[in-house]
Amino acid sequence: MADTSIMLLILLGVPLVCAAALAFAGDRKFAPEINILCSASTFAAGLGLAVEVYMQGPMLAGGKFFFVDAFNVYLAVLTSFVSMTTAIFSRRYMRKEREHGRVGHRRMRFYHAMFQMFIFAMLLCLLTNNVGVLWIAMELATLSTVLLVSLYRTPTAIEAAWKYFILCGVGIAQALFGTVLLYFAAEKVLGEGGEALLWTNLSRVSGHLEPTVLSLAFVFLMVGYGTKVGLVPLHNWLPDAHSEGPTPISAVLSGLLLNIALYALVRCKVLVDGSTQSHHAGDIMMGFGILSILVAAFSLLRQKDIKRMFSYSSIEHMGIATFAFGLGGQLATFGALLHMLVHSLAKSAIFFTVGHASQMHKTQQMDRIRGLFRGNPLVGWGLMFGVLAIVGMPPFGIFTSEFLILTATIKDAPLWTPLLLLGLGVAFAALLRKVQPMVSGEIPPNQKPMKAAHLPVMLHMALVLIIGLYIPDFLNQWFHTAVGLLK
Amino acid sequence: MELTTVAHINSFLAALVLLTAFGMLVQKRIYGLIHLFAWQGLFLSLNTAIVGYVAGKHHLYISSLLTLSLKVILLPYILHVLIHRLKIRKEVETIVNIPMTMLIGIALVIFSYHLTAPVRELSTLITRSTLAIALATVMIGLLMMITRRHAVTQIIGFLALENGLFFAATSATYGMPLVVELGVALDILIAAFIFGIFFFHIHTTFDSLDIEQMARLREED
Amino acid sequence: MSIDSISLACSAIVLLLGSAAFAPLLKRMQAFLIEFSFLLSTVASFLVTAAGVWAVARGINEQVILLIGLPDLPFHLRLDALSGFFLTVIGLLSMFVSIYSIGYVKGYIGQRSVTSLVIFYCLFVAGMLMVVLSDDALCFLVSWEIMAAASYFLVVFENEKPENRRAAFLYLVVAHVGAIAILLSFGILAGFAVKAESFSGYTFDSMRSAQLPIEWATAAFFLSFFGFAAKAGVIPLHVWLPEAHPVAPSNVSALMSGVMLKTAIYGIVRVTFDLIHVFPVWWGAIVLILGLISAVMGVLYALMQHDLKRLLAYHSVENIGIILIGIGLAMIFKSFNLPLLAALGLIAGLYHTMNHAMFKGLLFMGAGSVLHATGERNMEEMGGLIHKMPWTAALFLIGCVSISALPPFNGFVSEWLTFQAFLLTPALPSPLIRLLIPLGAALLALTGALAAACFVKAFGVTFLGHWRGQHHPRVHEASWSMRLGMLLAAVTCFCLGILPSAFIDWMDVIAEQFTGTTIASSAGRYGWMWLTPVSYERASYSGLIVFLGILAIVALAFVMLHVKAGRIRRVPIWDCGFEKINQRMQYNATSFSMPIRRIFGYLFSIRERVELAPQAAHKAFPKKINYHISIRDRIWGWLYKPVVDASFWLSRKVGKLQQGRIQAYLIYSFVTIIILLVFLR
Amino acid sequence: MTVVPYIIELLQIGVLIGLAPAFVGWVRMVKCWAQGRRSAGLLQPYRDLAKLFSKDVLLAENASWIFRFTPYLVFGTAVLAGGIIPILSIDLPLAPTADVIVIVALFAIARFFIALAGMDIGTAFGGMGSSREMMIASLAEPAMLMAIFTVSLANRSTSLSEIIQVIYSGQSVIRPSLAFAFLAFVLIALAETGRVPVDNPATHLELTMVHEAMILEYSGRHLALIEWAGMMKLFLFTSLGIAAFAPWGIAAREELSAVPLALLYMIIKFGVVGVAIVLIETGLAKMRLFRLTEFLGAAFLLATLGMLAFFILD
Repeated sequence: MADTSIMLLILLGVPLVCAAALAFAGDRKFAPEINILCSASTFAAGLGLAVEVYMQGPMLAGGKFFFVDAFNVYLAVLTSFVSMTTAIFSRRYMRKEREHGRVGHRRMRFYHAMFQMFIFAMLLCLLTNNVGVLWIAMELATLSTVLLVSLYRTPTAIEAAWKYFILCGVGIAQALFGTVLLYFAAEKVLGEGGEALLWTNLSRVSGHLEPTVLSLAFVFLMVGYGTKVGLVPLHNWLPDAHSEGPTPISAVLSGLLLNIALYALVRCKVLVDGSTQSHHAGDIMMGFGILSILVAAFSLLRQKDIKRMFSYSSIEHMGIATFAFGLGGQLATFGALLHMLVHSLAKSAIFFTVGHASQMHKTQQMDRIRGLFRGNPLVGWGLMFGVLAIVGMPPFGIFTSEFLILTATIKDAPLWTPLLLLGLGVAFAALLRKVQPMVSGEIPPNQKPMKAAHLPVMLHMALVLIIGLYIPDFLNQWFHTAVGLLK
Repeated sequence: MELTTVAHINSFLAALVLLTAFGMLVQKRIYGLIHLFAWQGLFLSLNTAIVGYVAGKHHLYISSLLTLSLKVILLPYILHVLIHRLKIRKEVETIVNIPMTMLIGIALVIFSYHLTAPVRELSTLITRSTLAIALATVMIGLLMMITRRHAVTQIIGFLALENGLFFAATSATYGMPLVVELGVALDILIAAFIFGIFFFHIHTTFDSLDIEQMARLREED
Repeated sequence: MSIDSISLACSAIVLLLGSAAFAPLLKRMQAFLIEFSFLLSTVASFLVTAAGVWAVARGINEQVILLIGLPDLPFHLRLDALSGFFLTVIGLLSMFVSIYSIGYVKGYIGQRSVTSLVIFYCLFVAGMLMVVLSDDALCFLVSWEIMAAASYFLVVFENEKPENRRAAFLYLVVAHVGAIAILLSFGILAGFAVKAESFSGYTFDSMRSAQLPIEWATAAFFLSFFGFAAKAGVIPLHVWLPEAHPVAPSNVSALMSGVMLKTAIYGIVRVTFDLIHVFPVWWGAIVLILGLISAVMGVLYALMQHDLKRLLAYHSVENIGIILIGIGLAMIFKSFNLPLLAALGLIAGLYHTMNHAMFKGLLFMGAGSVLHATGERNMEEMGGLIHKMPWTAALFLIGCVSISALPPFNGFVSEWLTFQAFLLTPALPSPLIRLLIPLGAALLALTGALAAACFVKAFGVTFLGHWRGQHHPRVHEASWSMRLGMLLAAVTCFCLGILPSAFIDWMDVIAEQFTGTTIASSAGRYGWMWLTPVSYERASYSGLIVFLGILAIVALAFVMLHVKAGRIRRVPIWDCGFEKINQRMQYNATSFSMPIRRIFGYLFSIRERVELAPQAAHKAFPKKINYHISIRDRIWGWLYKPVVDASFWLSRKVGKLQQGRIQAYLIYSFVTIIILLVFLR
Repeated sequence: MTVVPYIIELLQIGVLIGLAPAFVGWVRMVKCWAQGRRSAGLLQPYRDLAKLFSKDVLLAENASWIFRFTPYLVFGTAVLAGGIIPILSIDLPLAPTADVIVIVALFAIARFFIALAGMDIGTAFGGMGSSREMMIASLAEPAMLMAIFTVSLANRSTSLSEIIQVIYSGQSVIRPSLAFAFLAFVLIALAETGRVPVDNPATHLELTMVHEAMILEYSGRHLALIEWAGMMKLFLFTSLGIAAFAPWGIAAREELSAVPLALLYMIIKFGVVGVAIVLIETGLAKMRLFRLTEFLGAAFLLATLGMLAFFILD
């Protein structure tokens, strides 16, 4: 118990402290290294916590304020891991950006501080036991990234950030209303005060919660957190924000923030299901999921900006995961959990390579990016394999999850499969069609060679590959316990 | 005093809140908007205090104080300063046909009343009847954000929406747990700073706060 | 037998993966890399062949469970007669092609790095082997897609050419959509399996035991058939095939056309006869009809081509059709439960699978040598190569004779068996099918004849006559390894042609596995060199004697005419005494196929254009005449273009969602809330 | 295991090789009579062959081994086919070697190589001949097979000897389907053996010739072999038709004593067939190339009708 709370302390404390420290020293030469160091220690703490949970099962800490179970601990580890690799990537990337003179000292400080702040917010989201605090942390995550999106101060960047700010603000406000309703229903059962918002208590008594109120609450929670997940038609902020910010931020936004929002959504769904004993929530989520898949897939066909394209693909994959959670059942849920994991790994890897590619060509326009295989094999093959992974080609992990989800779908909801098939097919064709010319062919004149950050890309792709071929036992057990929780 | 009067006061304040909301919906002048917003915040904090007094929830005093300081004093002040700095006090924005907006607003009130009916059945609180008002305020805030095309007014709409939420919290339940209240307040504070920064950025980049021109990011044909 | 064949096969796969993994380390010394890894893959393929032959001969049925895969669904591998047969097919051809590749791939040295080619070649072969070995849905699909992806990278190997990229893209998209369809059908099968909710429902074992209601079974069958047809290039899903095969390196096209398509056949047989194993007649009828269409259309399209490799690619469509005819007949017979006839049909189909692998591999290797030597794929530019490259010519000729179903080579045997299967249809109880099937026989005959015509054209235009091109490249005979590879394939074709009954004896366990009876008992009855599929009275054929007979008579005639050898004088061409004959006067591919184009023209969308250059003295004597012709698949316009247009139209519509104004976005979420609230209230 | 069948086999092959020119001679003779010309006599073909054999071979410079190999192969396939089709007797040792499908395929392989030889020299005529030949064949062959299939379905076998035995054993009554099949067979036989109206063996008019165009460059013994094989082809198709549709007279017992009678029957039948051929050829004119599709299409239609008739009526 005690040491666990220490682990938690490190896990949450380190990013905060670093944020403070980097707010002053963020522009020094060694700042990126510090950034990496902090993220690394966060990751270590995350691993420690994971081991604890693996040993002792779910645990409460900090006076019921924190709750750690299989579901959120694996996301916590994932979050800290990806943030670490992103920090490694951003070292090279941001140095290049400074050489190009796109960011100055103050912005570097700001960037590093906010990066750590963002990580802190996400971890808080995951680990807190209090639904209200969950909401606060979510808002915090938004606020800490808004100004990172507009880091470059270009008109489009500011526009994107503004949309991000307003839309997510409004959305999150809806979520707060949902939370209020949740509290309203909960205090009938659990009495007033902080107890009534603790997830552990809520899930314990979810059977007694008032169904009408909860279904009402779910609408607002769905719209609120759905906005952050980037579900169609609440997604419009996402492509802008992801394409305009610095690439490391796009990587963590795509790879992590969406996951976190989905996590919140799923937590709420569990409560609602427990209360209403119906499949309404599931149906709603499936609807949103399918809509997102289709719209994203068809939007993919007409993209010109590379980062924008991949943010649409994030929408598509979040749609798949949402759909699977909505579908429920052992296979689908397992698939969805796996999907969240492998998607964030693969997608952030893709964004790393994309960042390098666009730096090499000084543009994000895809028709001006060519010949990556020859120009920089790591970037080229990394991008190619990343895309093959993301479109669900074995032996990468995403295939495994999609395999489970699709088969579960045709078992439990066969009528949805044609739409799913259509969406996946179109997305596949669209992405391949765009990526193929970029990686192949001769080196164009506007391409400048550069040293790419090898480690993050390779690490991520290796993990995705391994998970595709062999899921270690502990991961498996986690997933199964998580599936049990979400039943 | 006995509960009925309290209920009356409470619903009276609720009515005022709704009124201010509608007022904001149709108010063209920025200063007018800010004042209306401040008034709304005042009614809100009053209401909170009363509820807290009746229900004997002392942490509601705190939150009422928070509201007072934040929404009645701080935010309007910041907005004032910004508008002064950015020299946009003269600006009067056109709103697309007011009667229509009003009608939609009324429709929203009815809708939210109809929506919260079951909840009202369940609740035992004296404040329960005001939940519909709260929801309506939220919706109207959203509607305001949709109809306005000026950054500041959008922000004000956003804050009005927050007010509605807060009002819901106090009316549906006797306020959220203190932690949450504080957190929300903190978030709003940060948000305030951020949109402050934004106003500068937008103004420097587009040399006006009209957000109509922020429509470049689109799936061009 | 102490060492069991499945571990042999697995070790071969490991060998291939190993060489794929090892290749990047050798990328400094390309020549050595080529020799090393292709020899390694030759050895691996040999092991696989041995394993397959042994497995089929013993009719064994071994299973291993690997450690990888999902923890609750590890990869299951199983080696039974069917897998063994396909292992043999794949192993044999990939052995020959690997030998061939040593010489062929060296041609790239100096132009580009062949490392990726080597890596993906090994992965590709390994993937195919995994496909036929795998025994659960996940493993099957993983290997299936690995095979697809690897071949994609091989097709796009020369990736600076846009047409290569286009072809590869088309190929991978079709393959992937097909794979998803297969996945869904497995989903259905697993859904009705015993342990549906757990992971173990995905093993083929539990799928076999599944009890499907007929409509679900139909859905499953057609989903999987769609997927496999997309891979096999059954019309109308064939469009990727004539694009992808020509642009790939020739050794790869040999493998793709020779064996990769066969994995689809394997899938069809596996799913239909093994996993679903009870089905109505009309499934078989549909398979038969599609097979016939593919056969006829395939050969007709092939006749219209003048790109050598493209022509061969279309012939793959034709031969897949012939295979499907055999399998369709087998399905029909099986569902009328006439086991012996079903066995005959199945054997015919599988026999043709083997044959096609051999001669198509041989032909693509030959085309590769021509390409390697002349740098040309366009037959209009070729001619007279038989003098420069006699070996290639002879071996290519053997391939042509085999694929044209002429005795005593192997193509004839399988077509003969298919005919016999057709002639047994009077046994069928359903009058309609009895009436329809003779037409099938007629179409099959038509296909054979047209194929012969097509290969007279292919061989004649490429190797005979004079060089047609303007510039004369210095043509050289293929290197020893290339010749060896082709020679082995040719020999196999010949042996399969003259010793069919032995081969059928060997592969009969498959018929037993799925239909419960064997045909070898009757097939072998009249002695080992006679093939009497049903009964001696019905029909009999002995390739060996036909061969020996012709050989004897030819030899006799030759000797008798040379006892007093009249001299042979080499003289200029006579040509009815026409002097100024030049090489441009020869018939070329287009003119050769003109009569047939006239007859079947309505099946294609043909654009002909004749330009008379500025005229000389008299209108009747223009200076020169330009003739342009473009022949295209109608299917593309009918089927694919609309889909593409529709999706782009849709994406334009969808793009309108993201129209930039934030108010609009706010309205979306506003409306969403309202709708949801209404929906819930 | 007696030696008799083998003797009969050899006899039959001998008859084929020996009498094929005579049959052609007979056709020409009758034709001359029919057209009121003096004929060169029954033995003229033999003289032609002898002349050709005695001549030297003039070979174009760029002729490859295919060009030289083809005549022997063509000759060989023809003779082998002659060893299989029951001309004199039905129990031939070679009979089970190949059923009727194989026989068709044997003709096909000969055609395949002749067509190649036609393209080998690289003249316009050669290519033209090959192209046309293959086009005709690709339409004729399926029709041929359909006609044959009708017969073999009726008699439940594709092996000619078996067919004849079934007919002898009286199991197969006379059937309408066979009538269709027979008609189709006649048309196809004309096409396959290159007679009018499909092709004209006598012509060397460039633009009309098909078969002649392919062998234009041949000379000496090569030409002799090809000519001879052509004669045998006519002979074989005739005997194939006889075996399939009117086998009566072919010896069923494996005794040498039965052979002379069978020979007699054969000669009579061939005489009749020769006359029939002449009547057709004088009655019809050669068709344009692209009208052939209608001709062969008709043959194909008839054959298919025959098959359908078999299923419907019988």
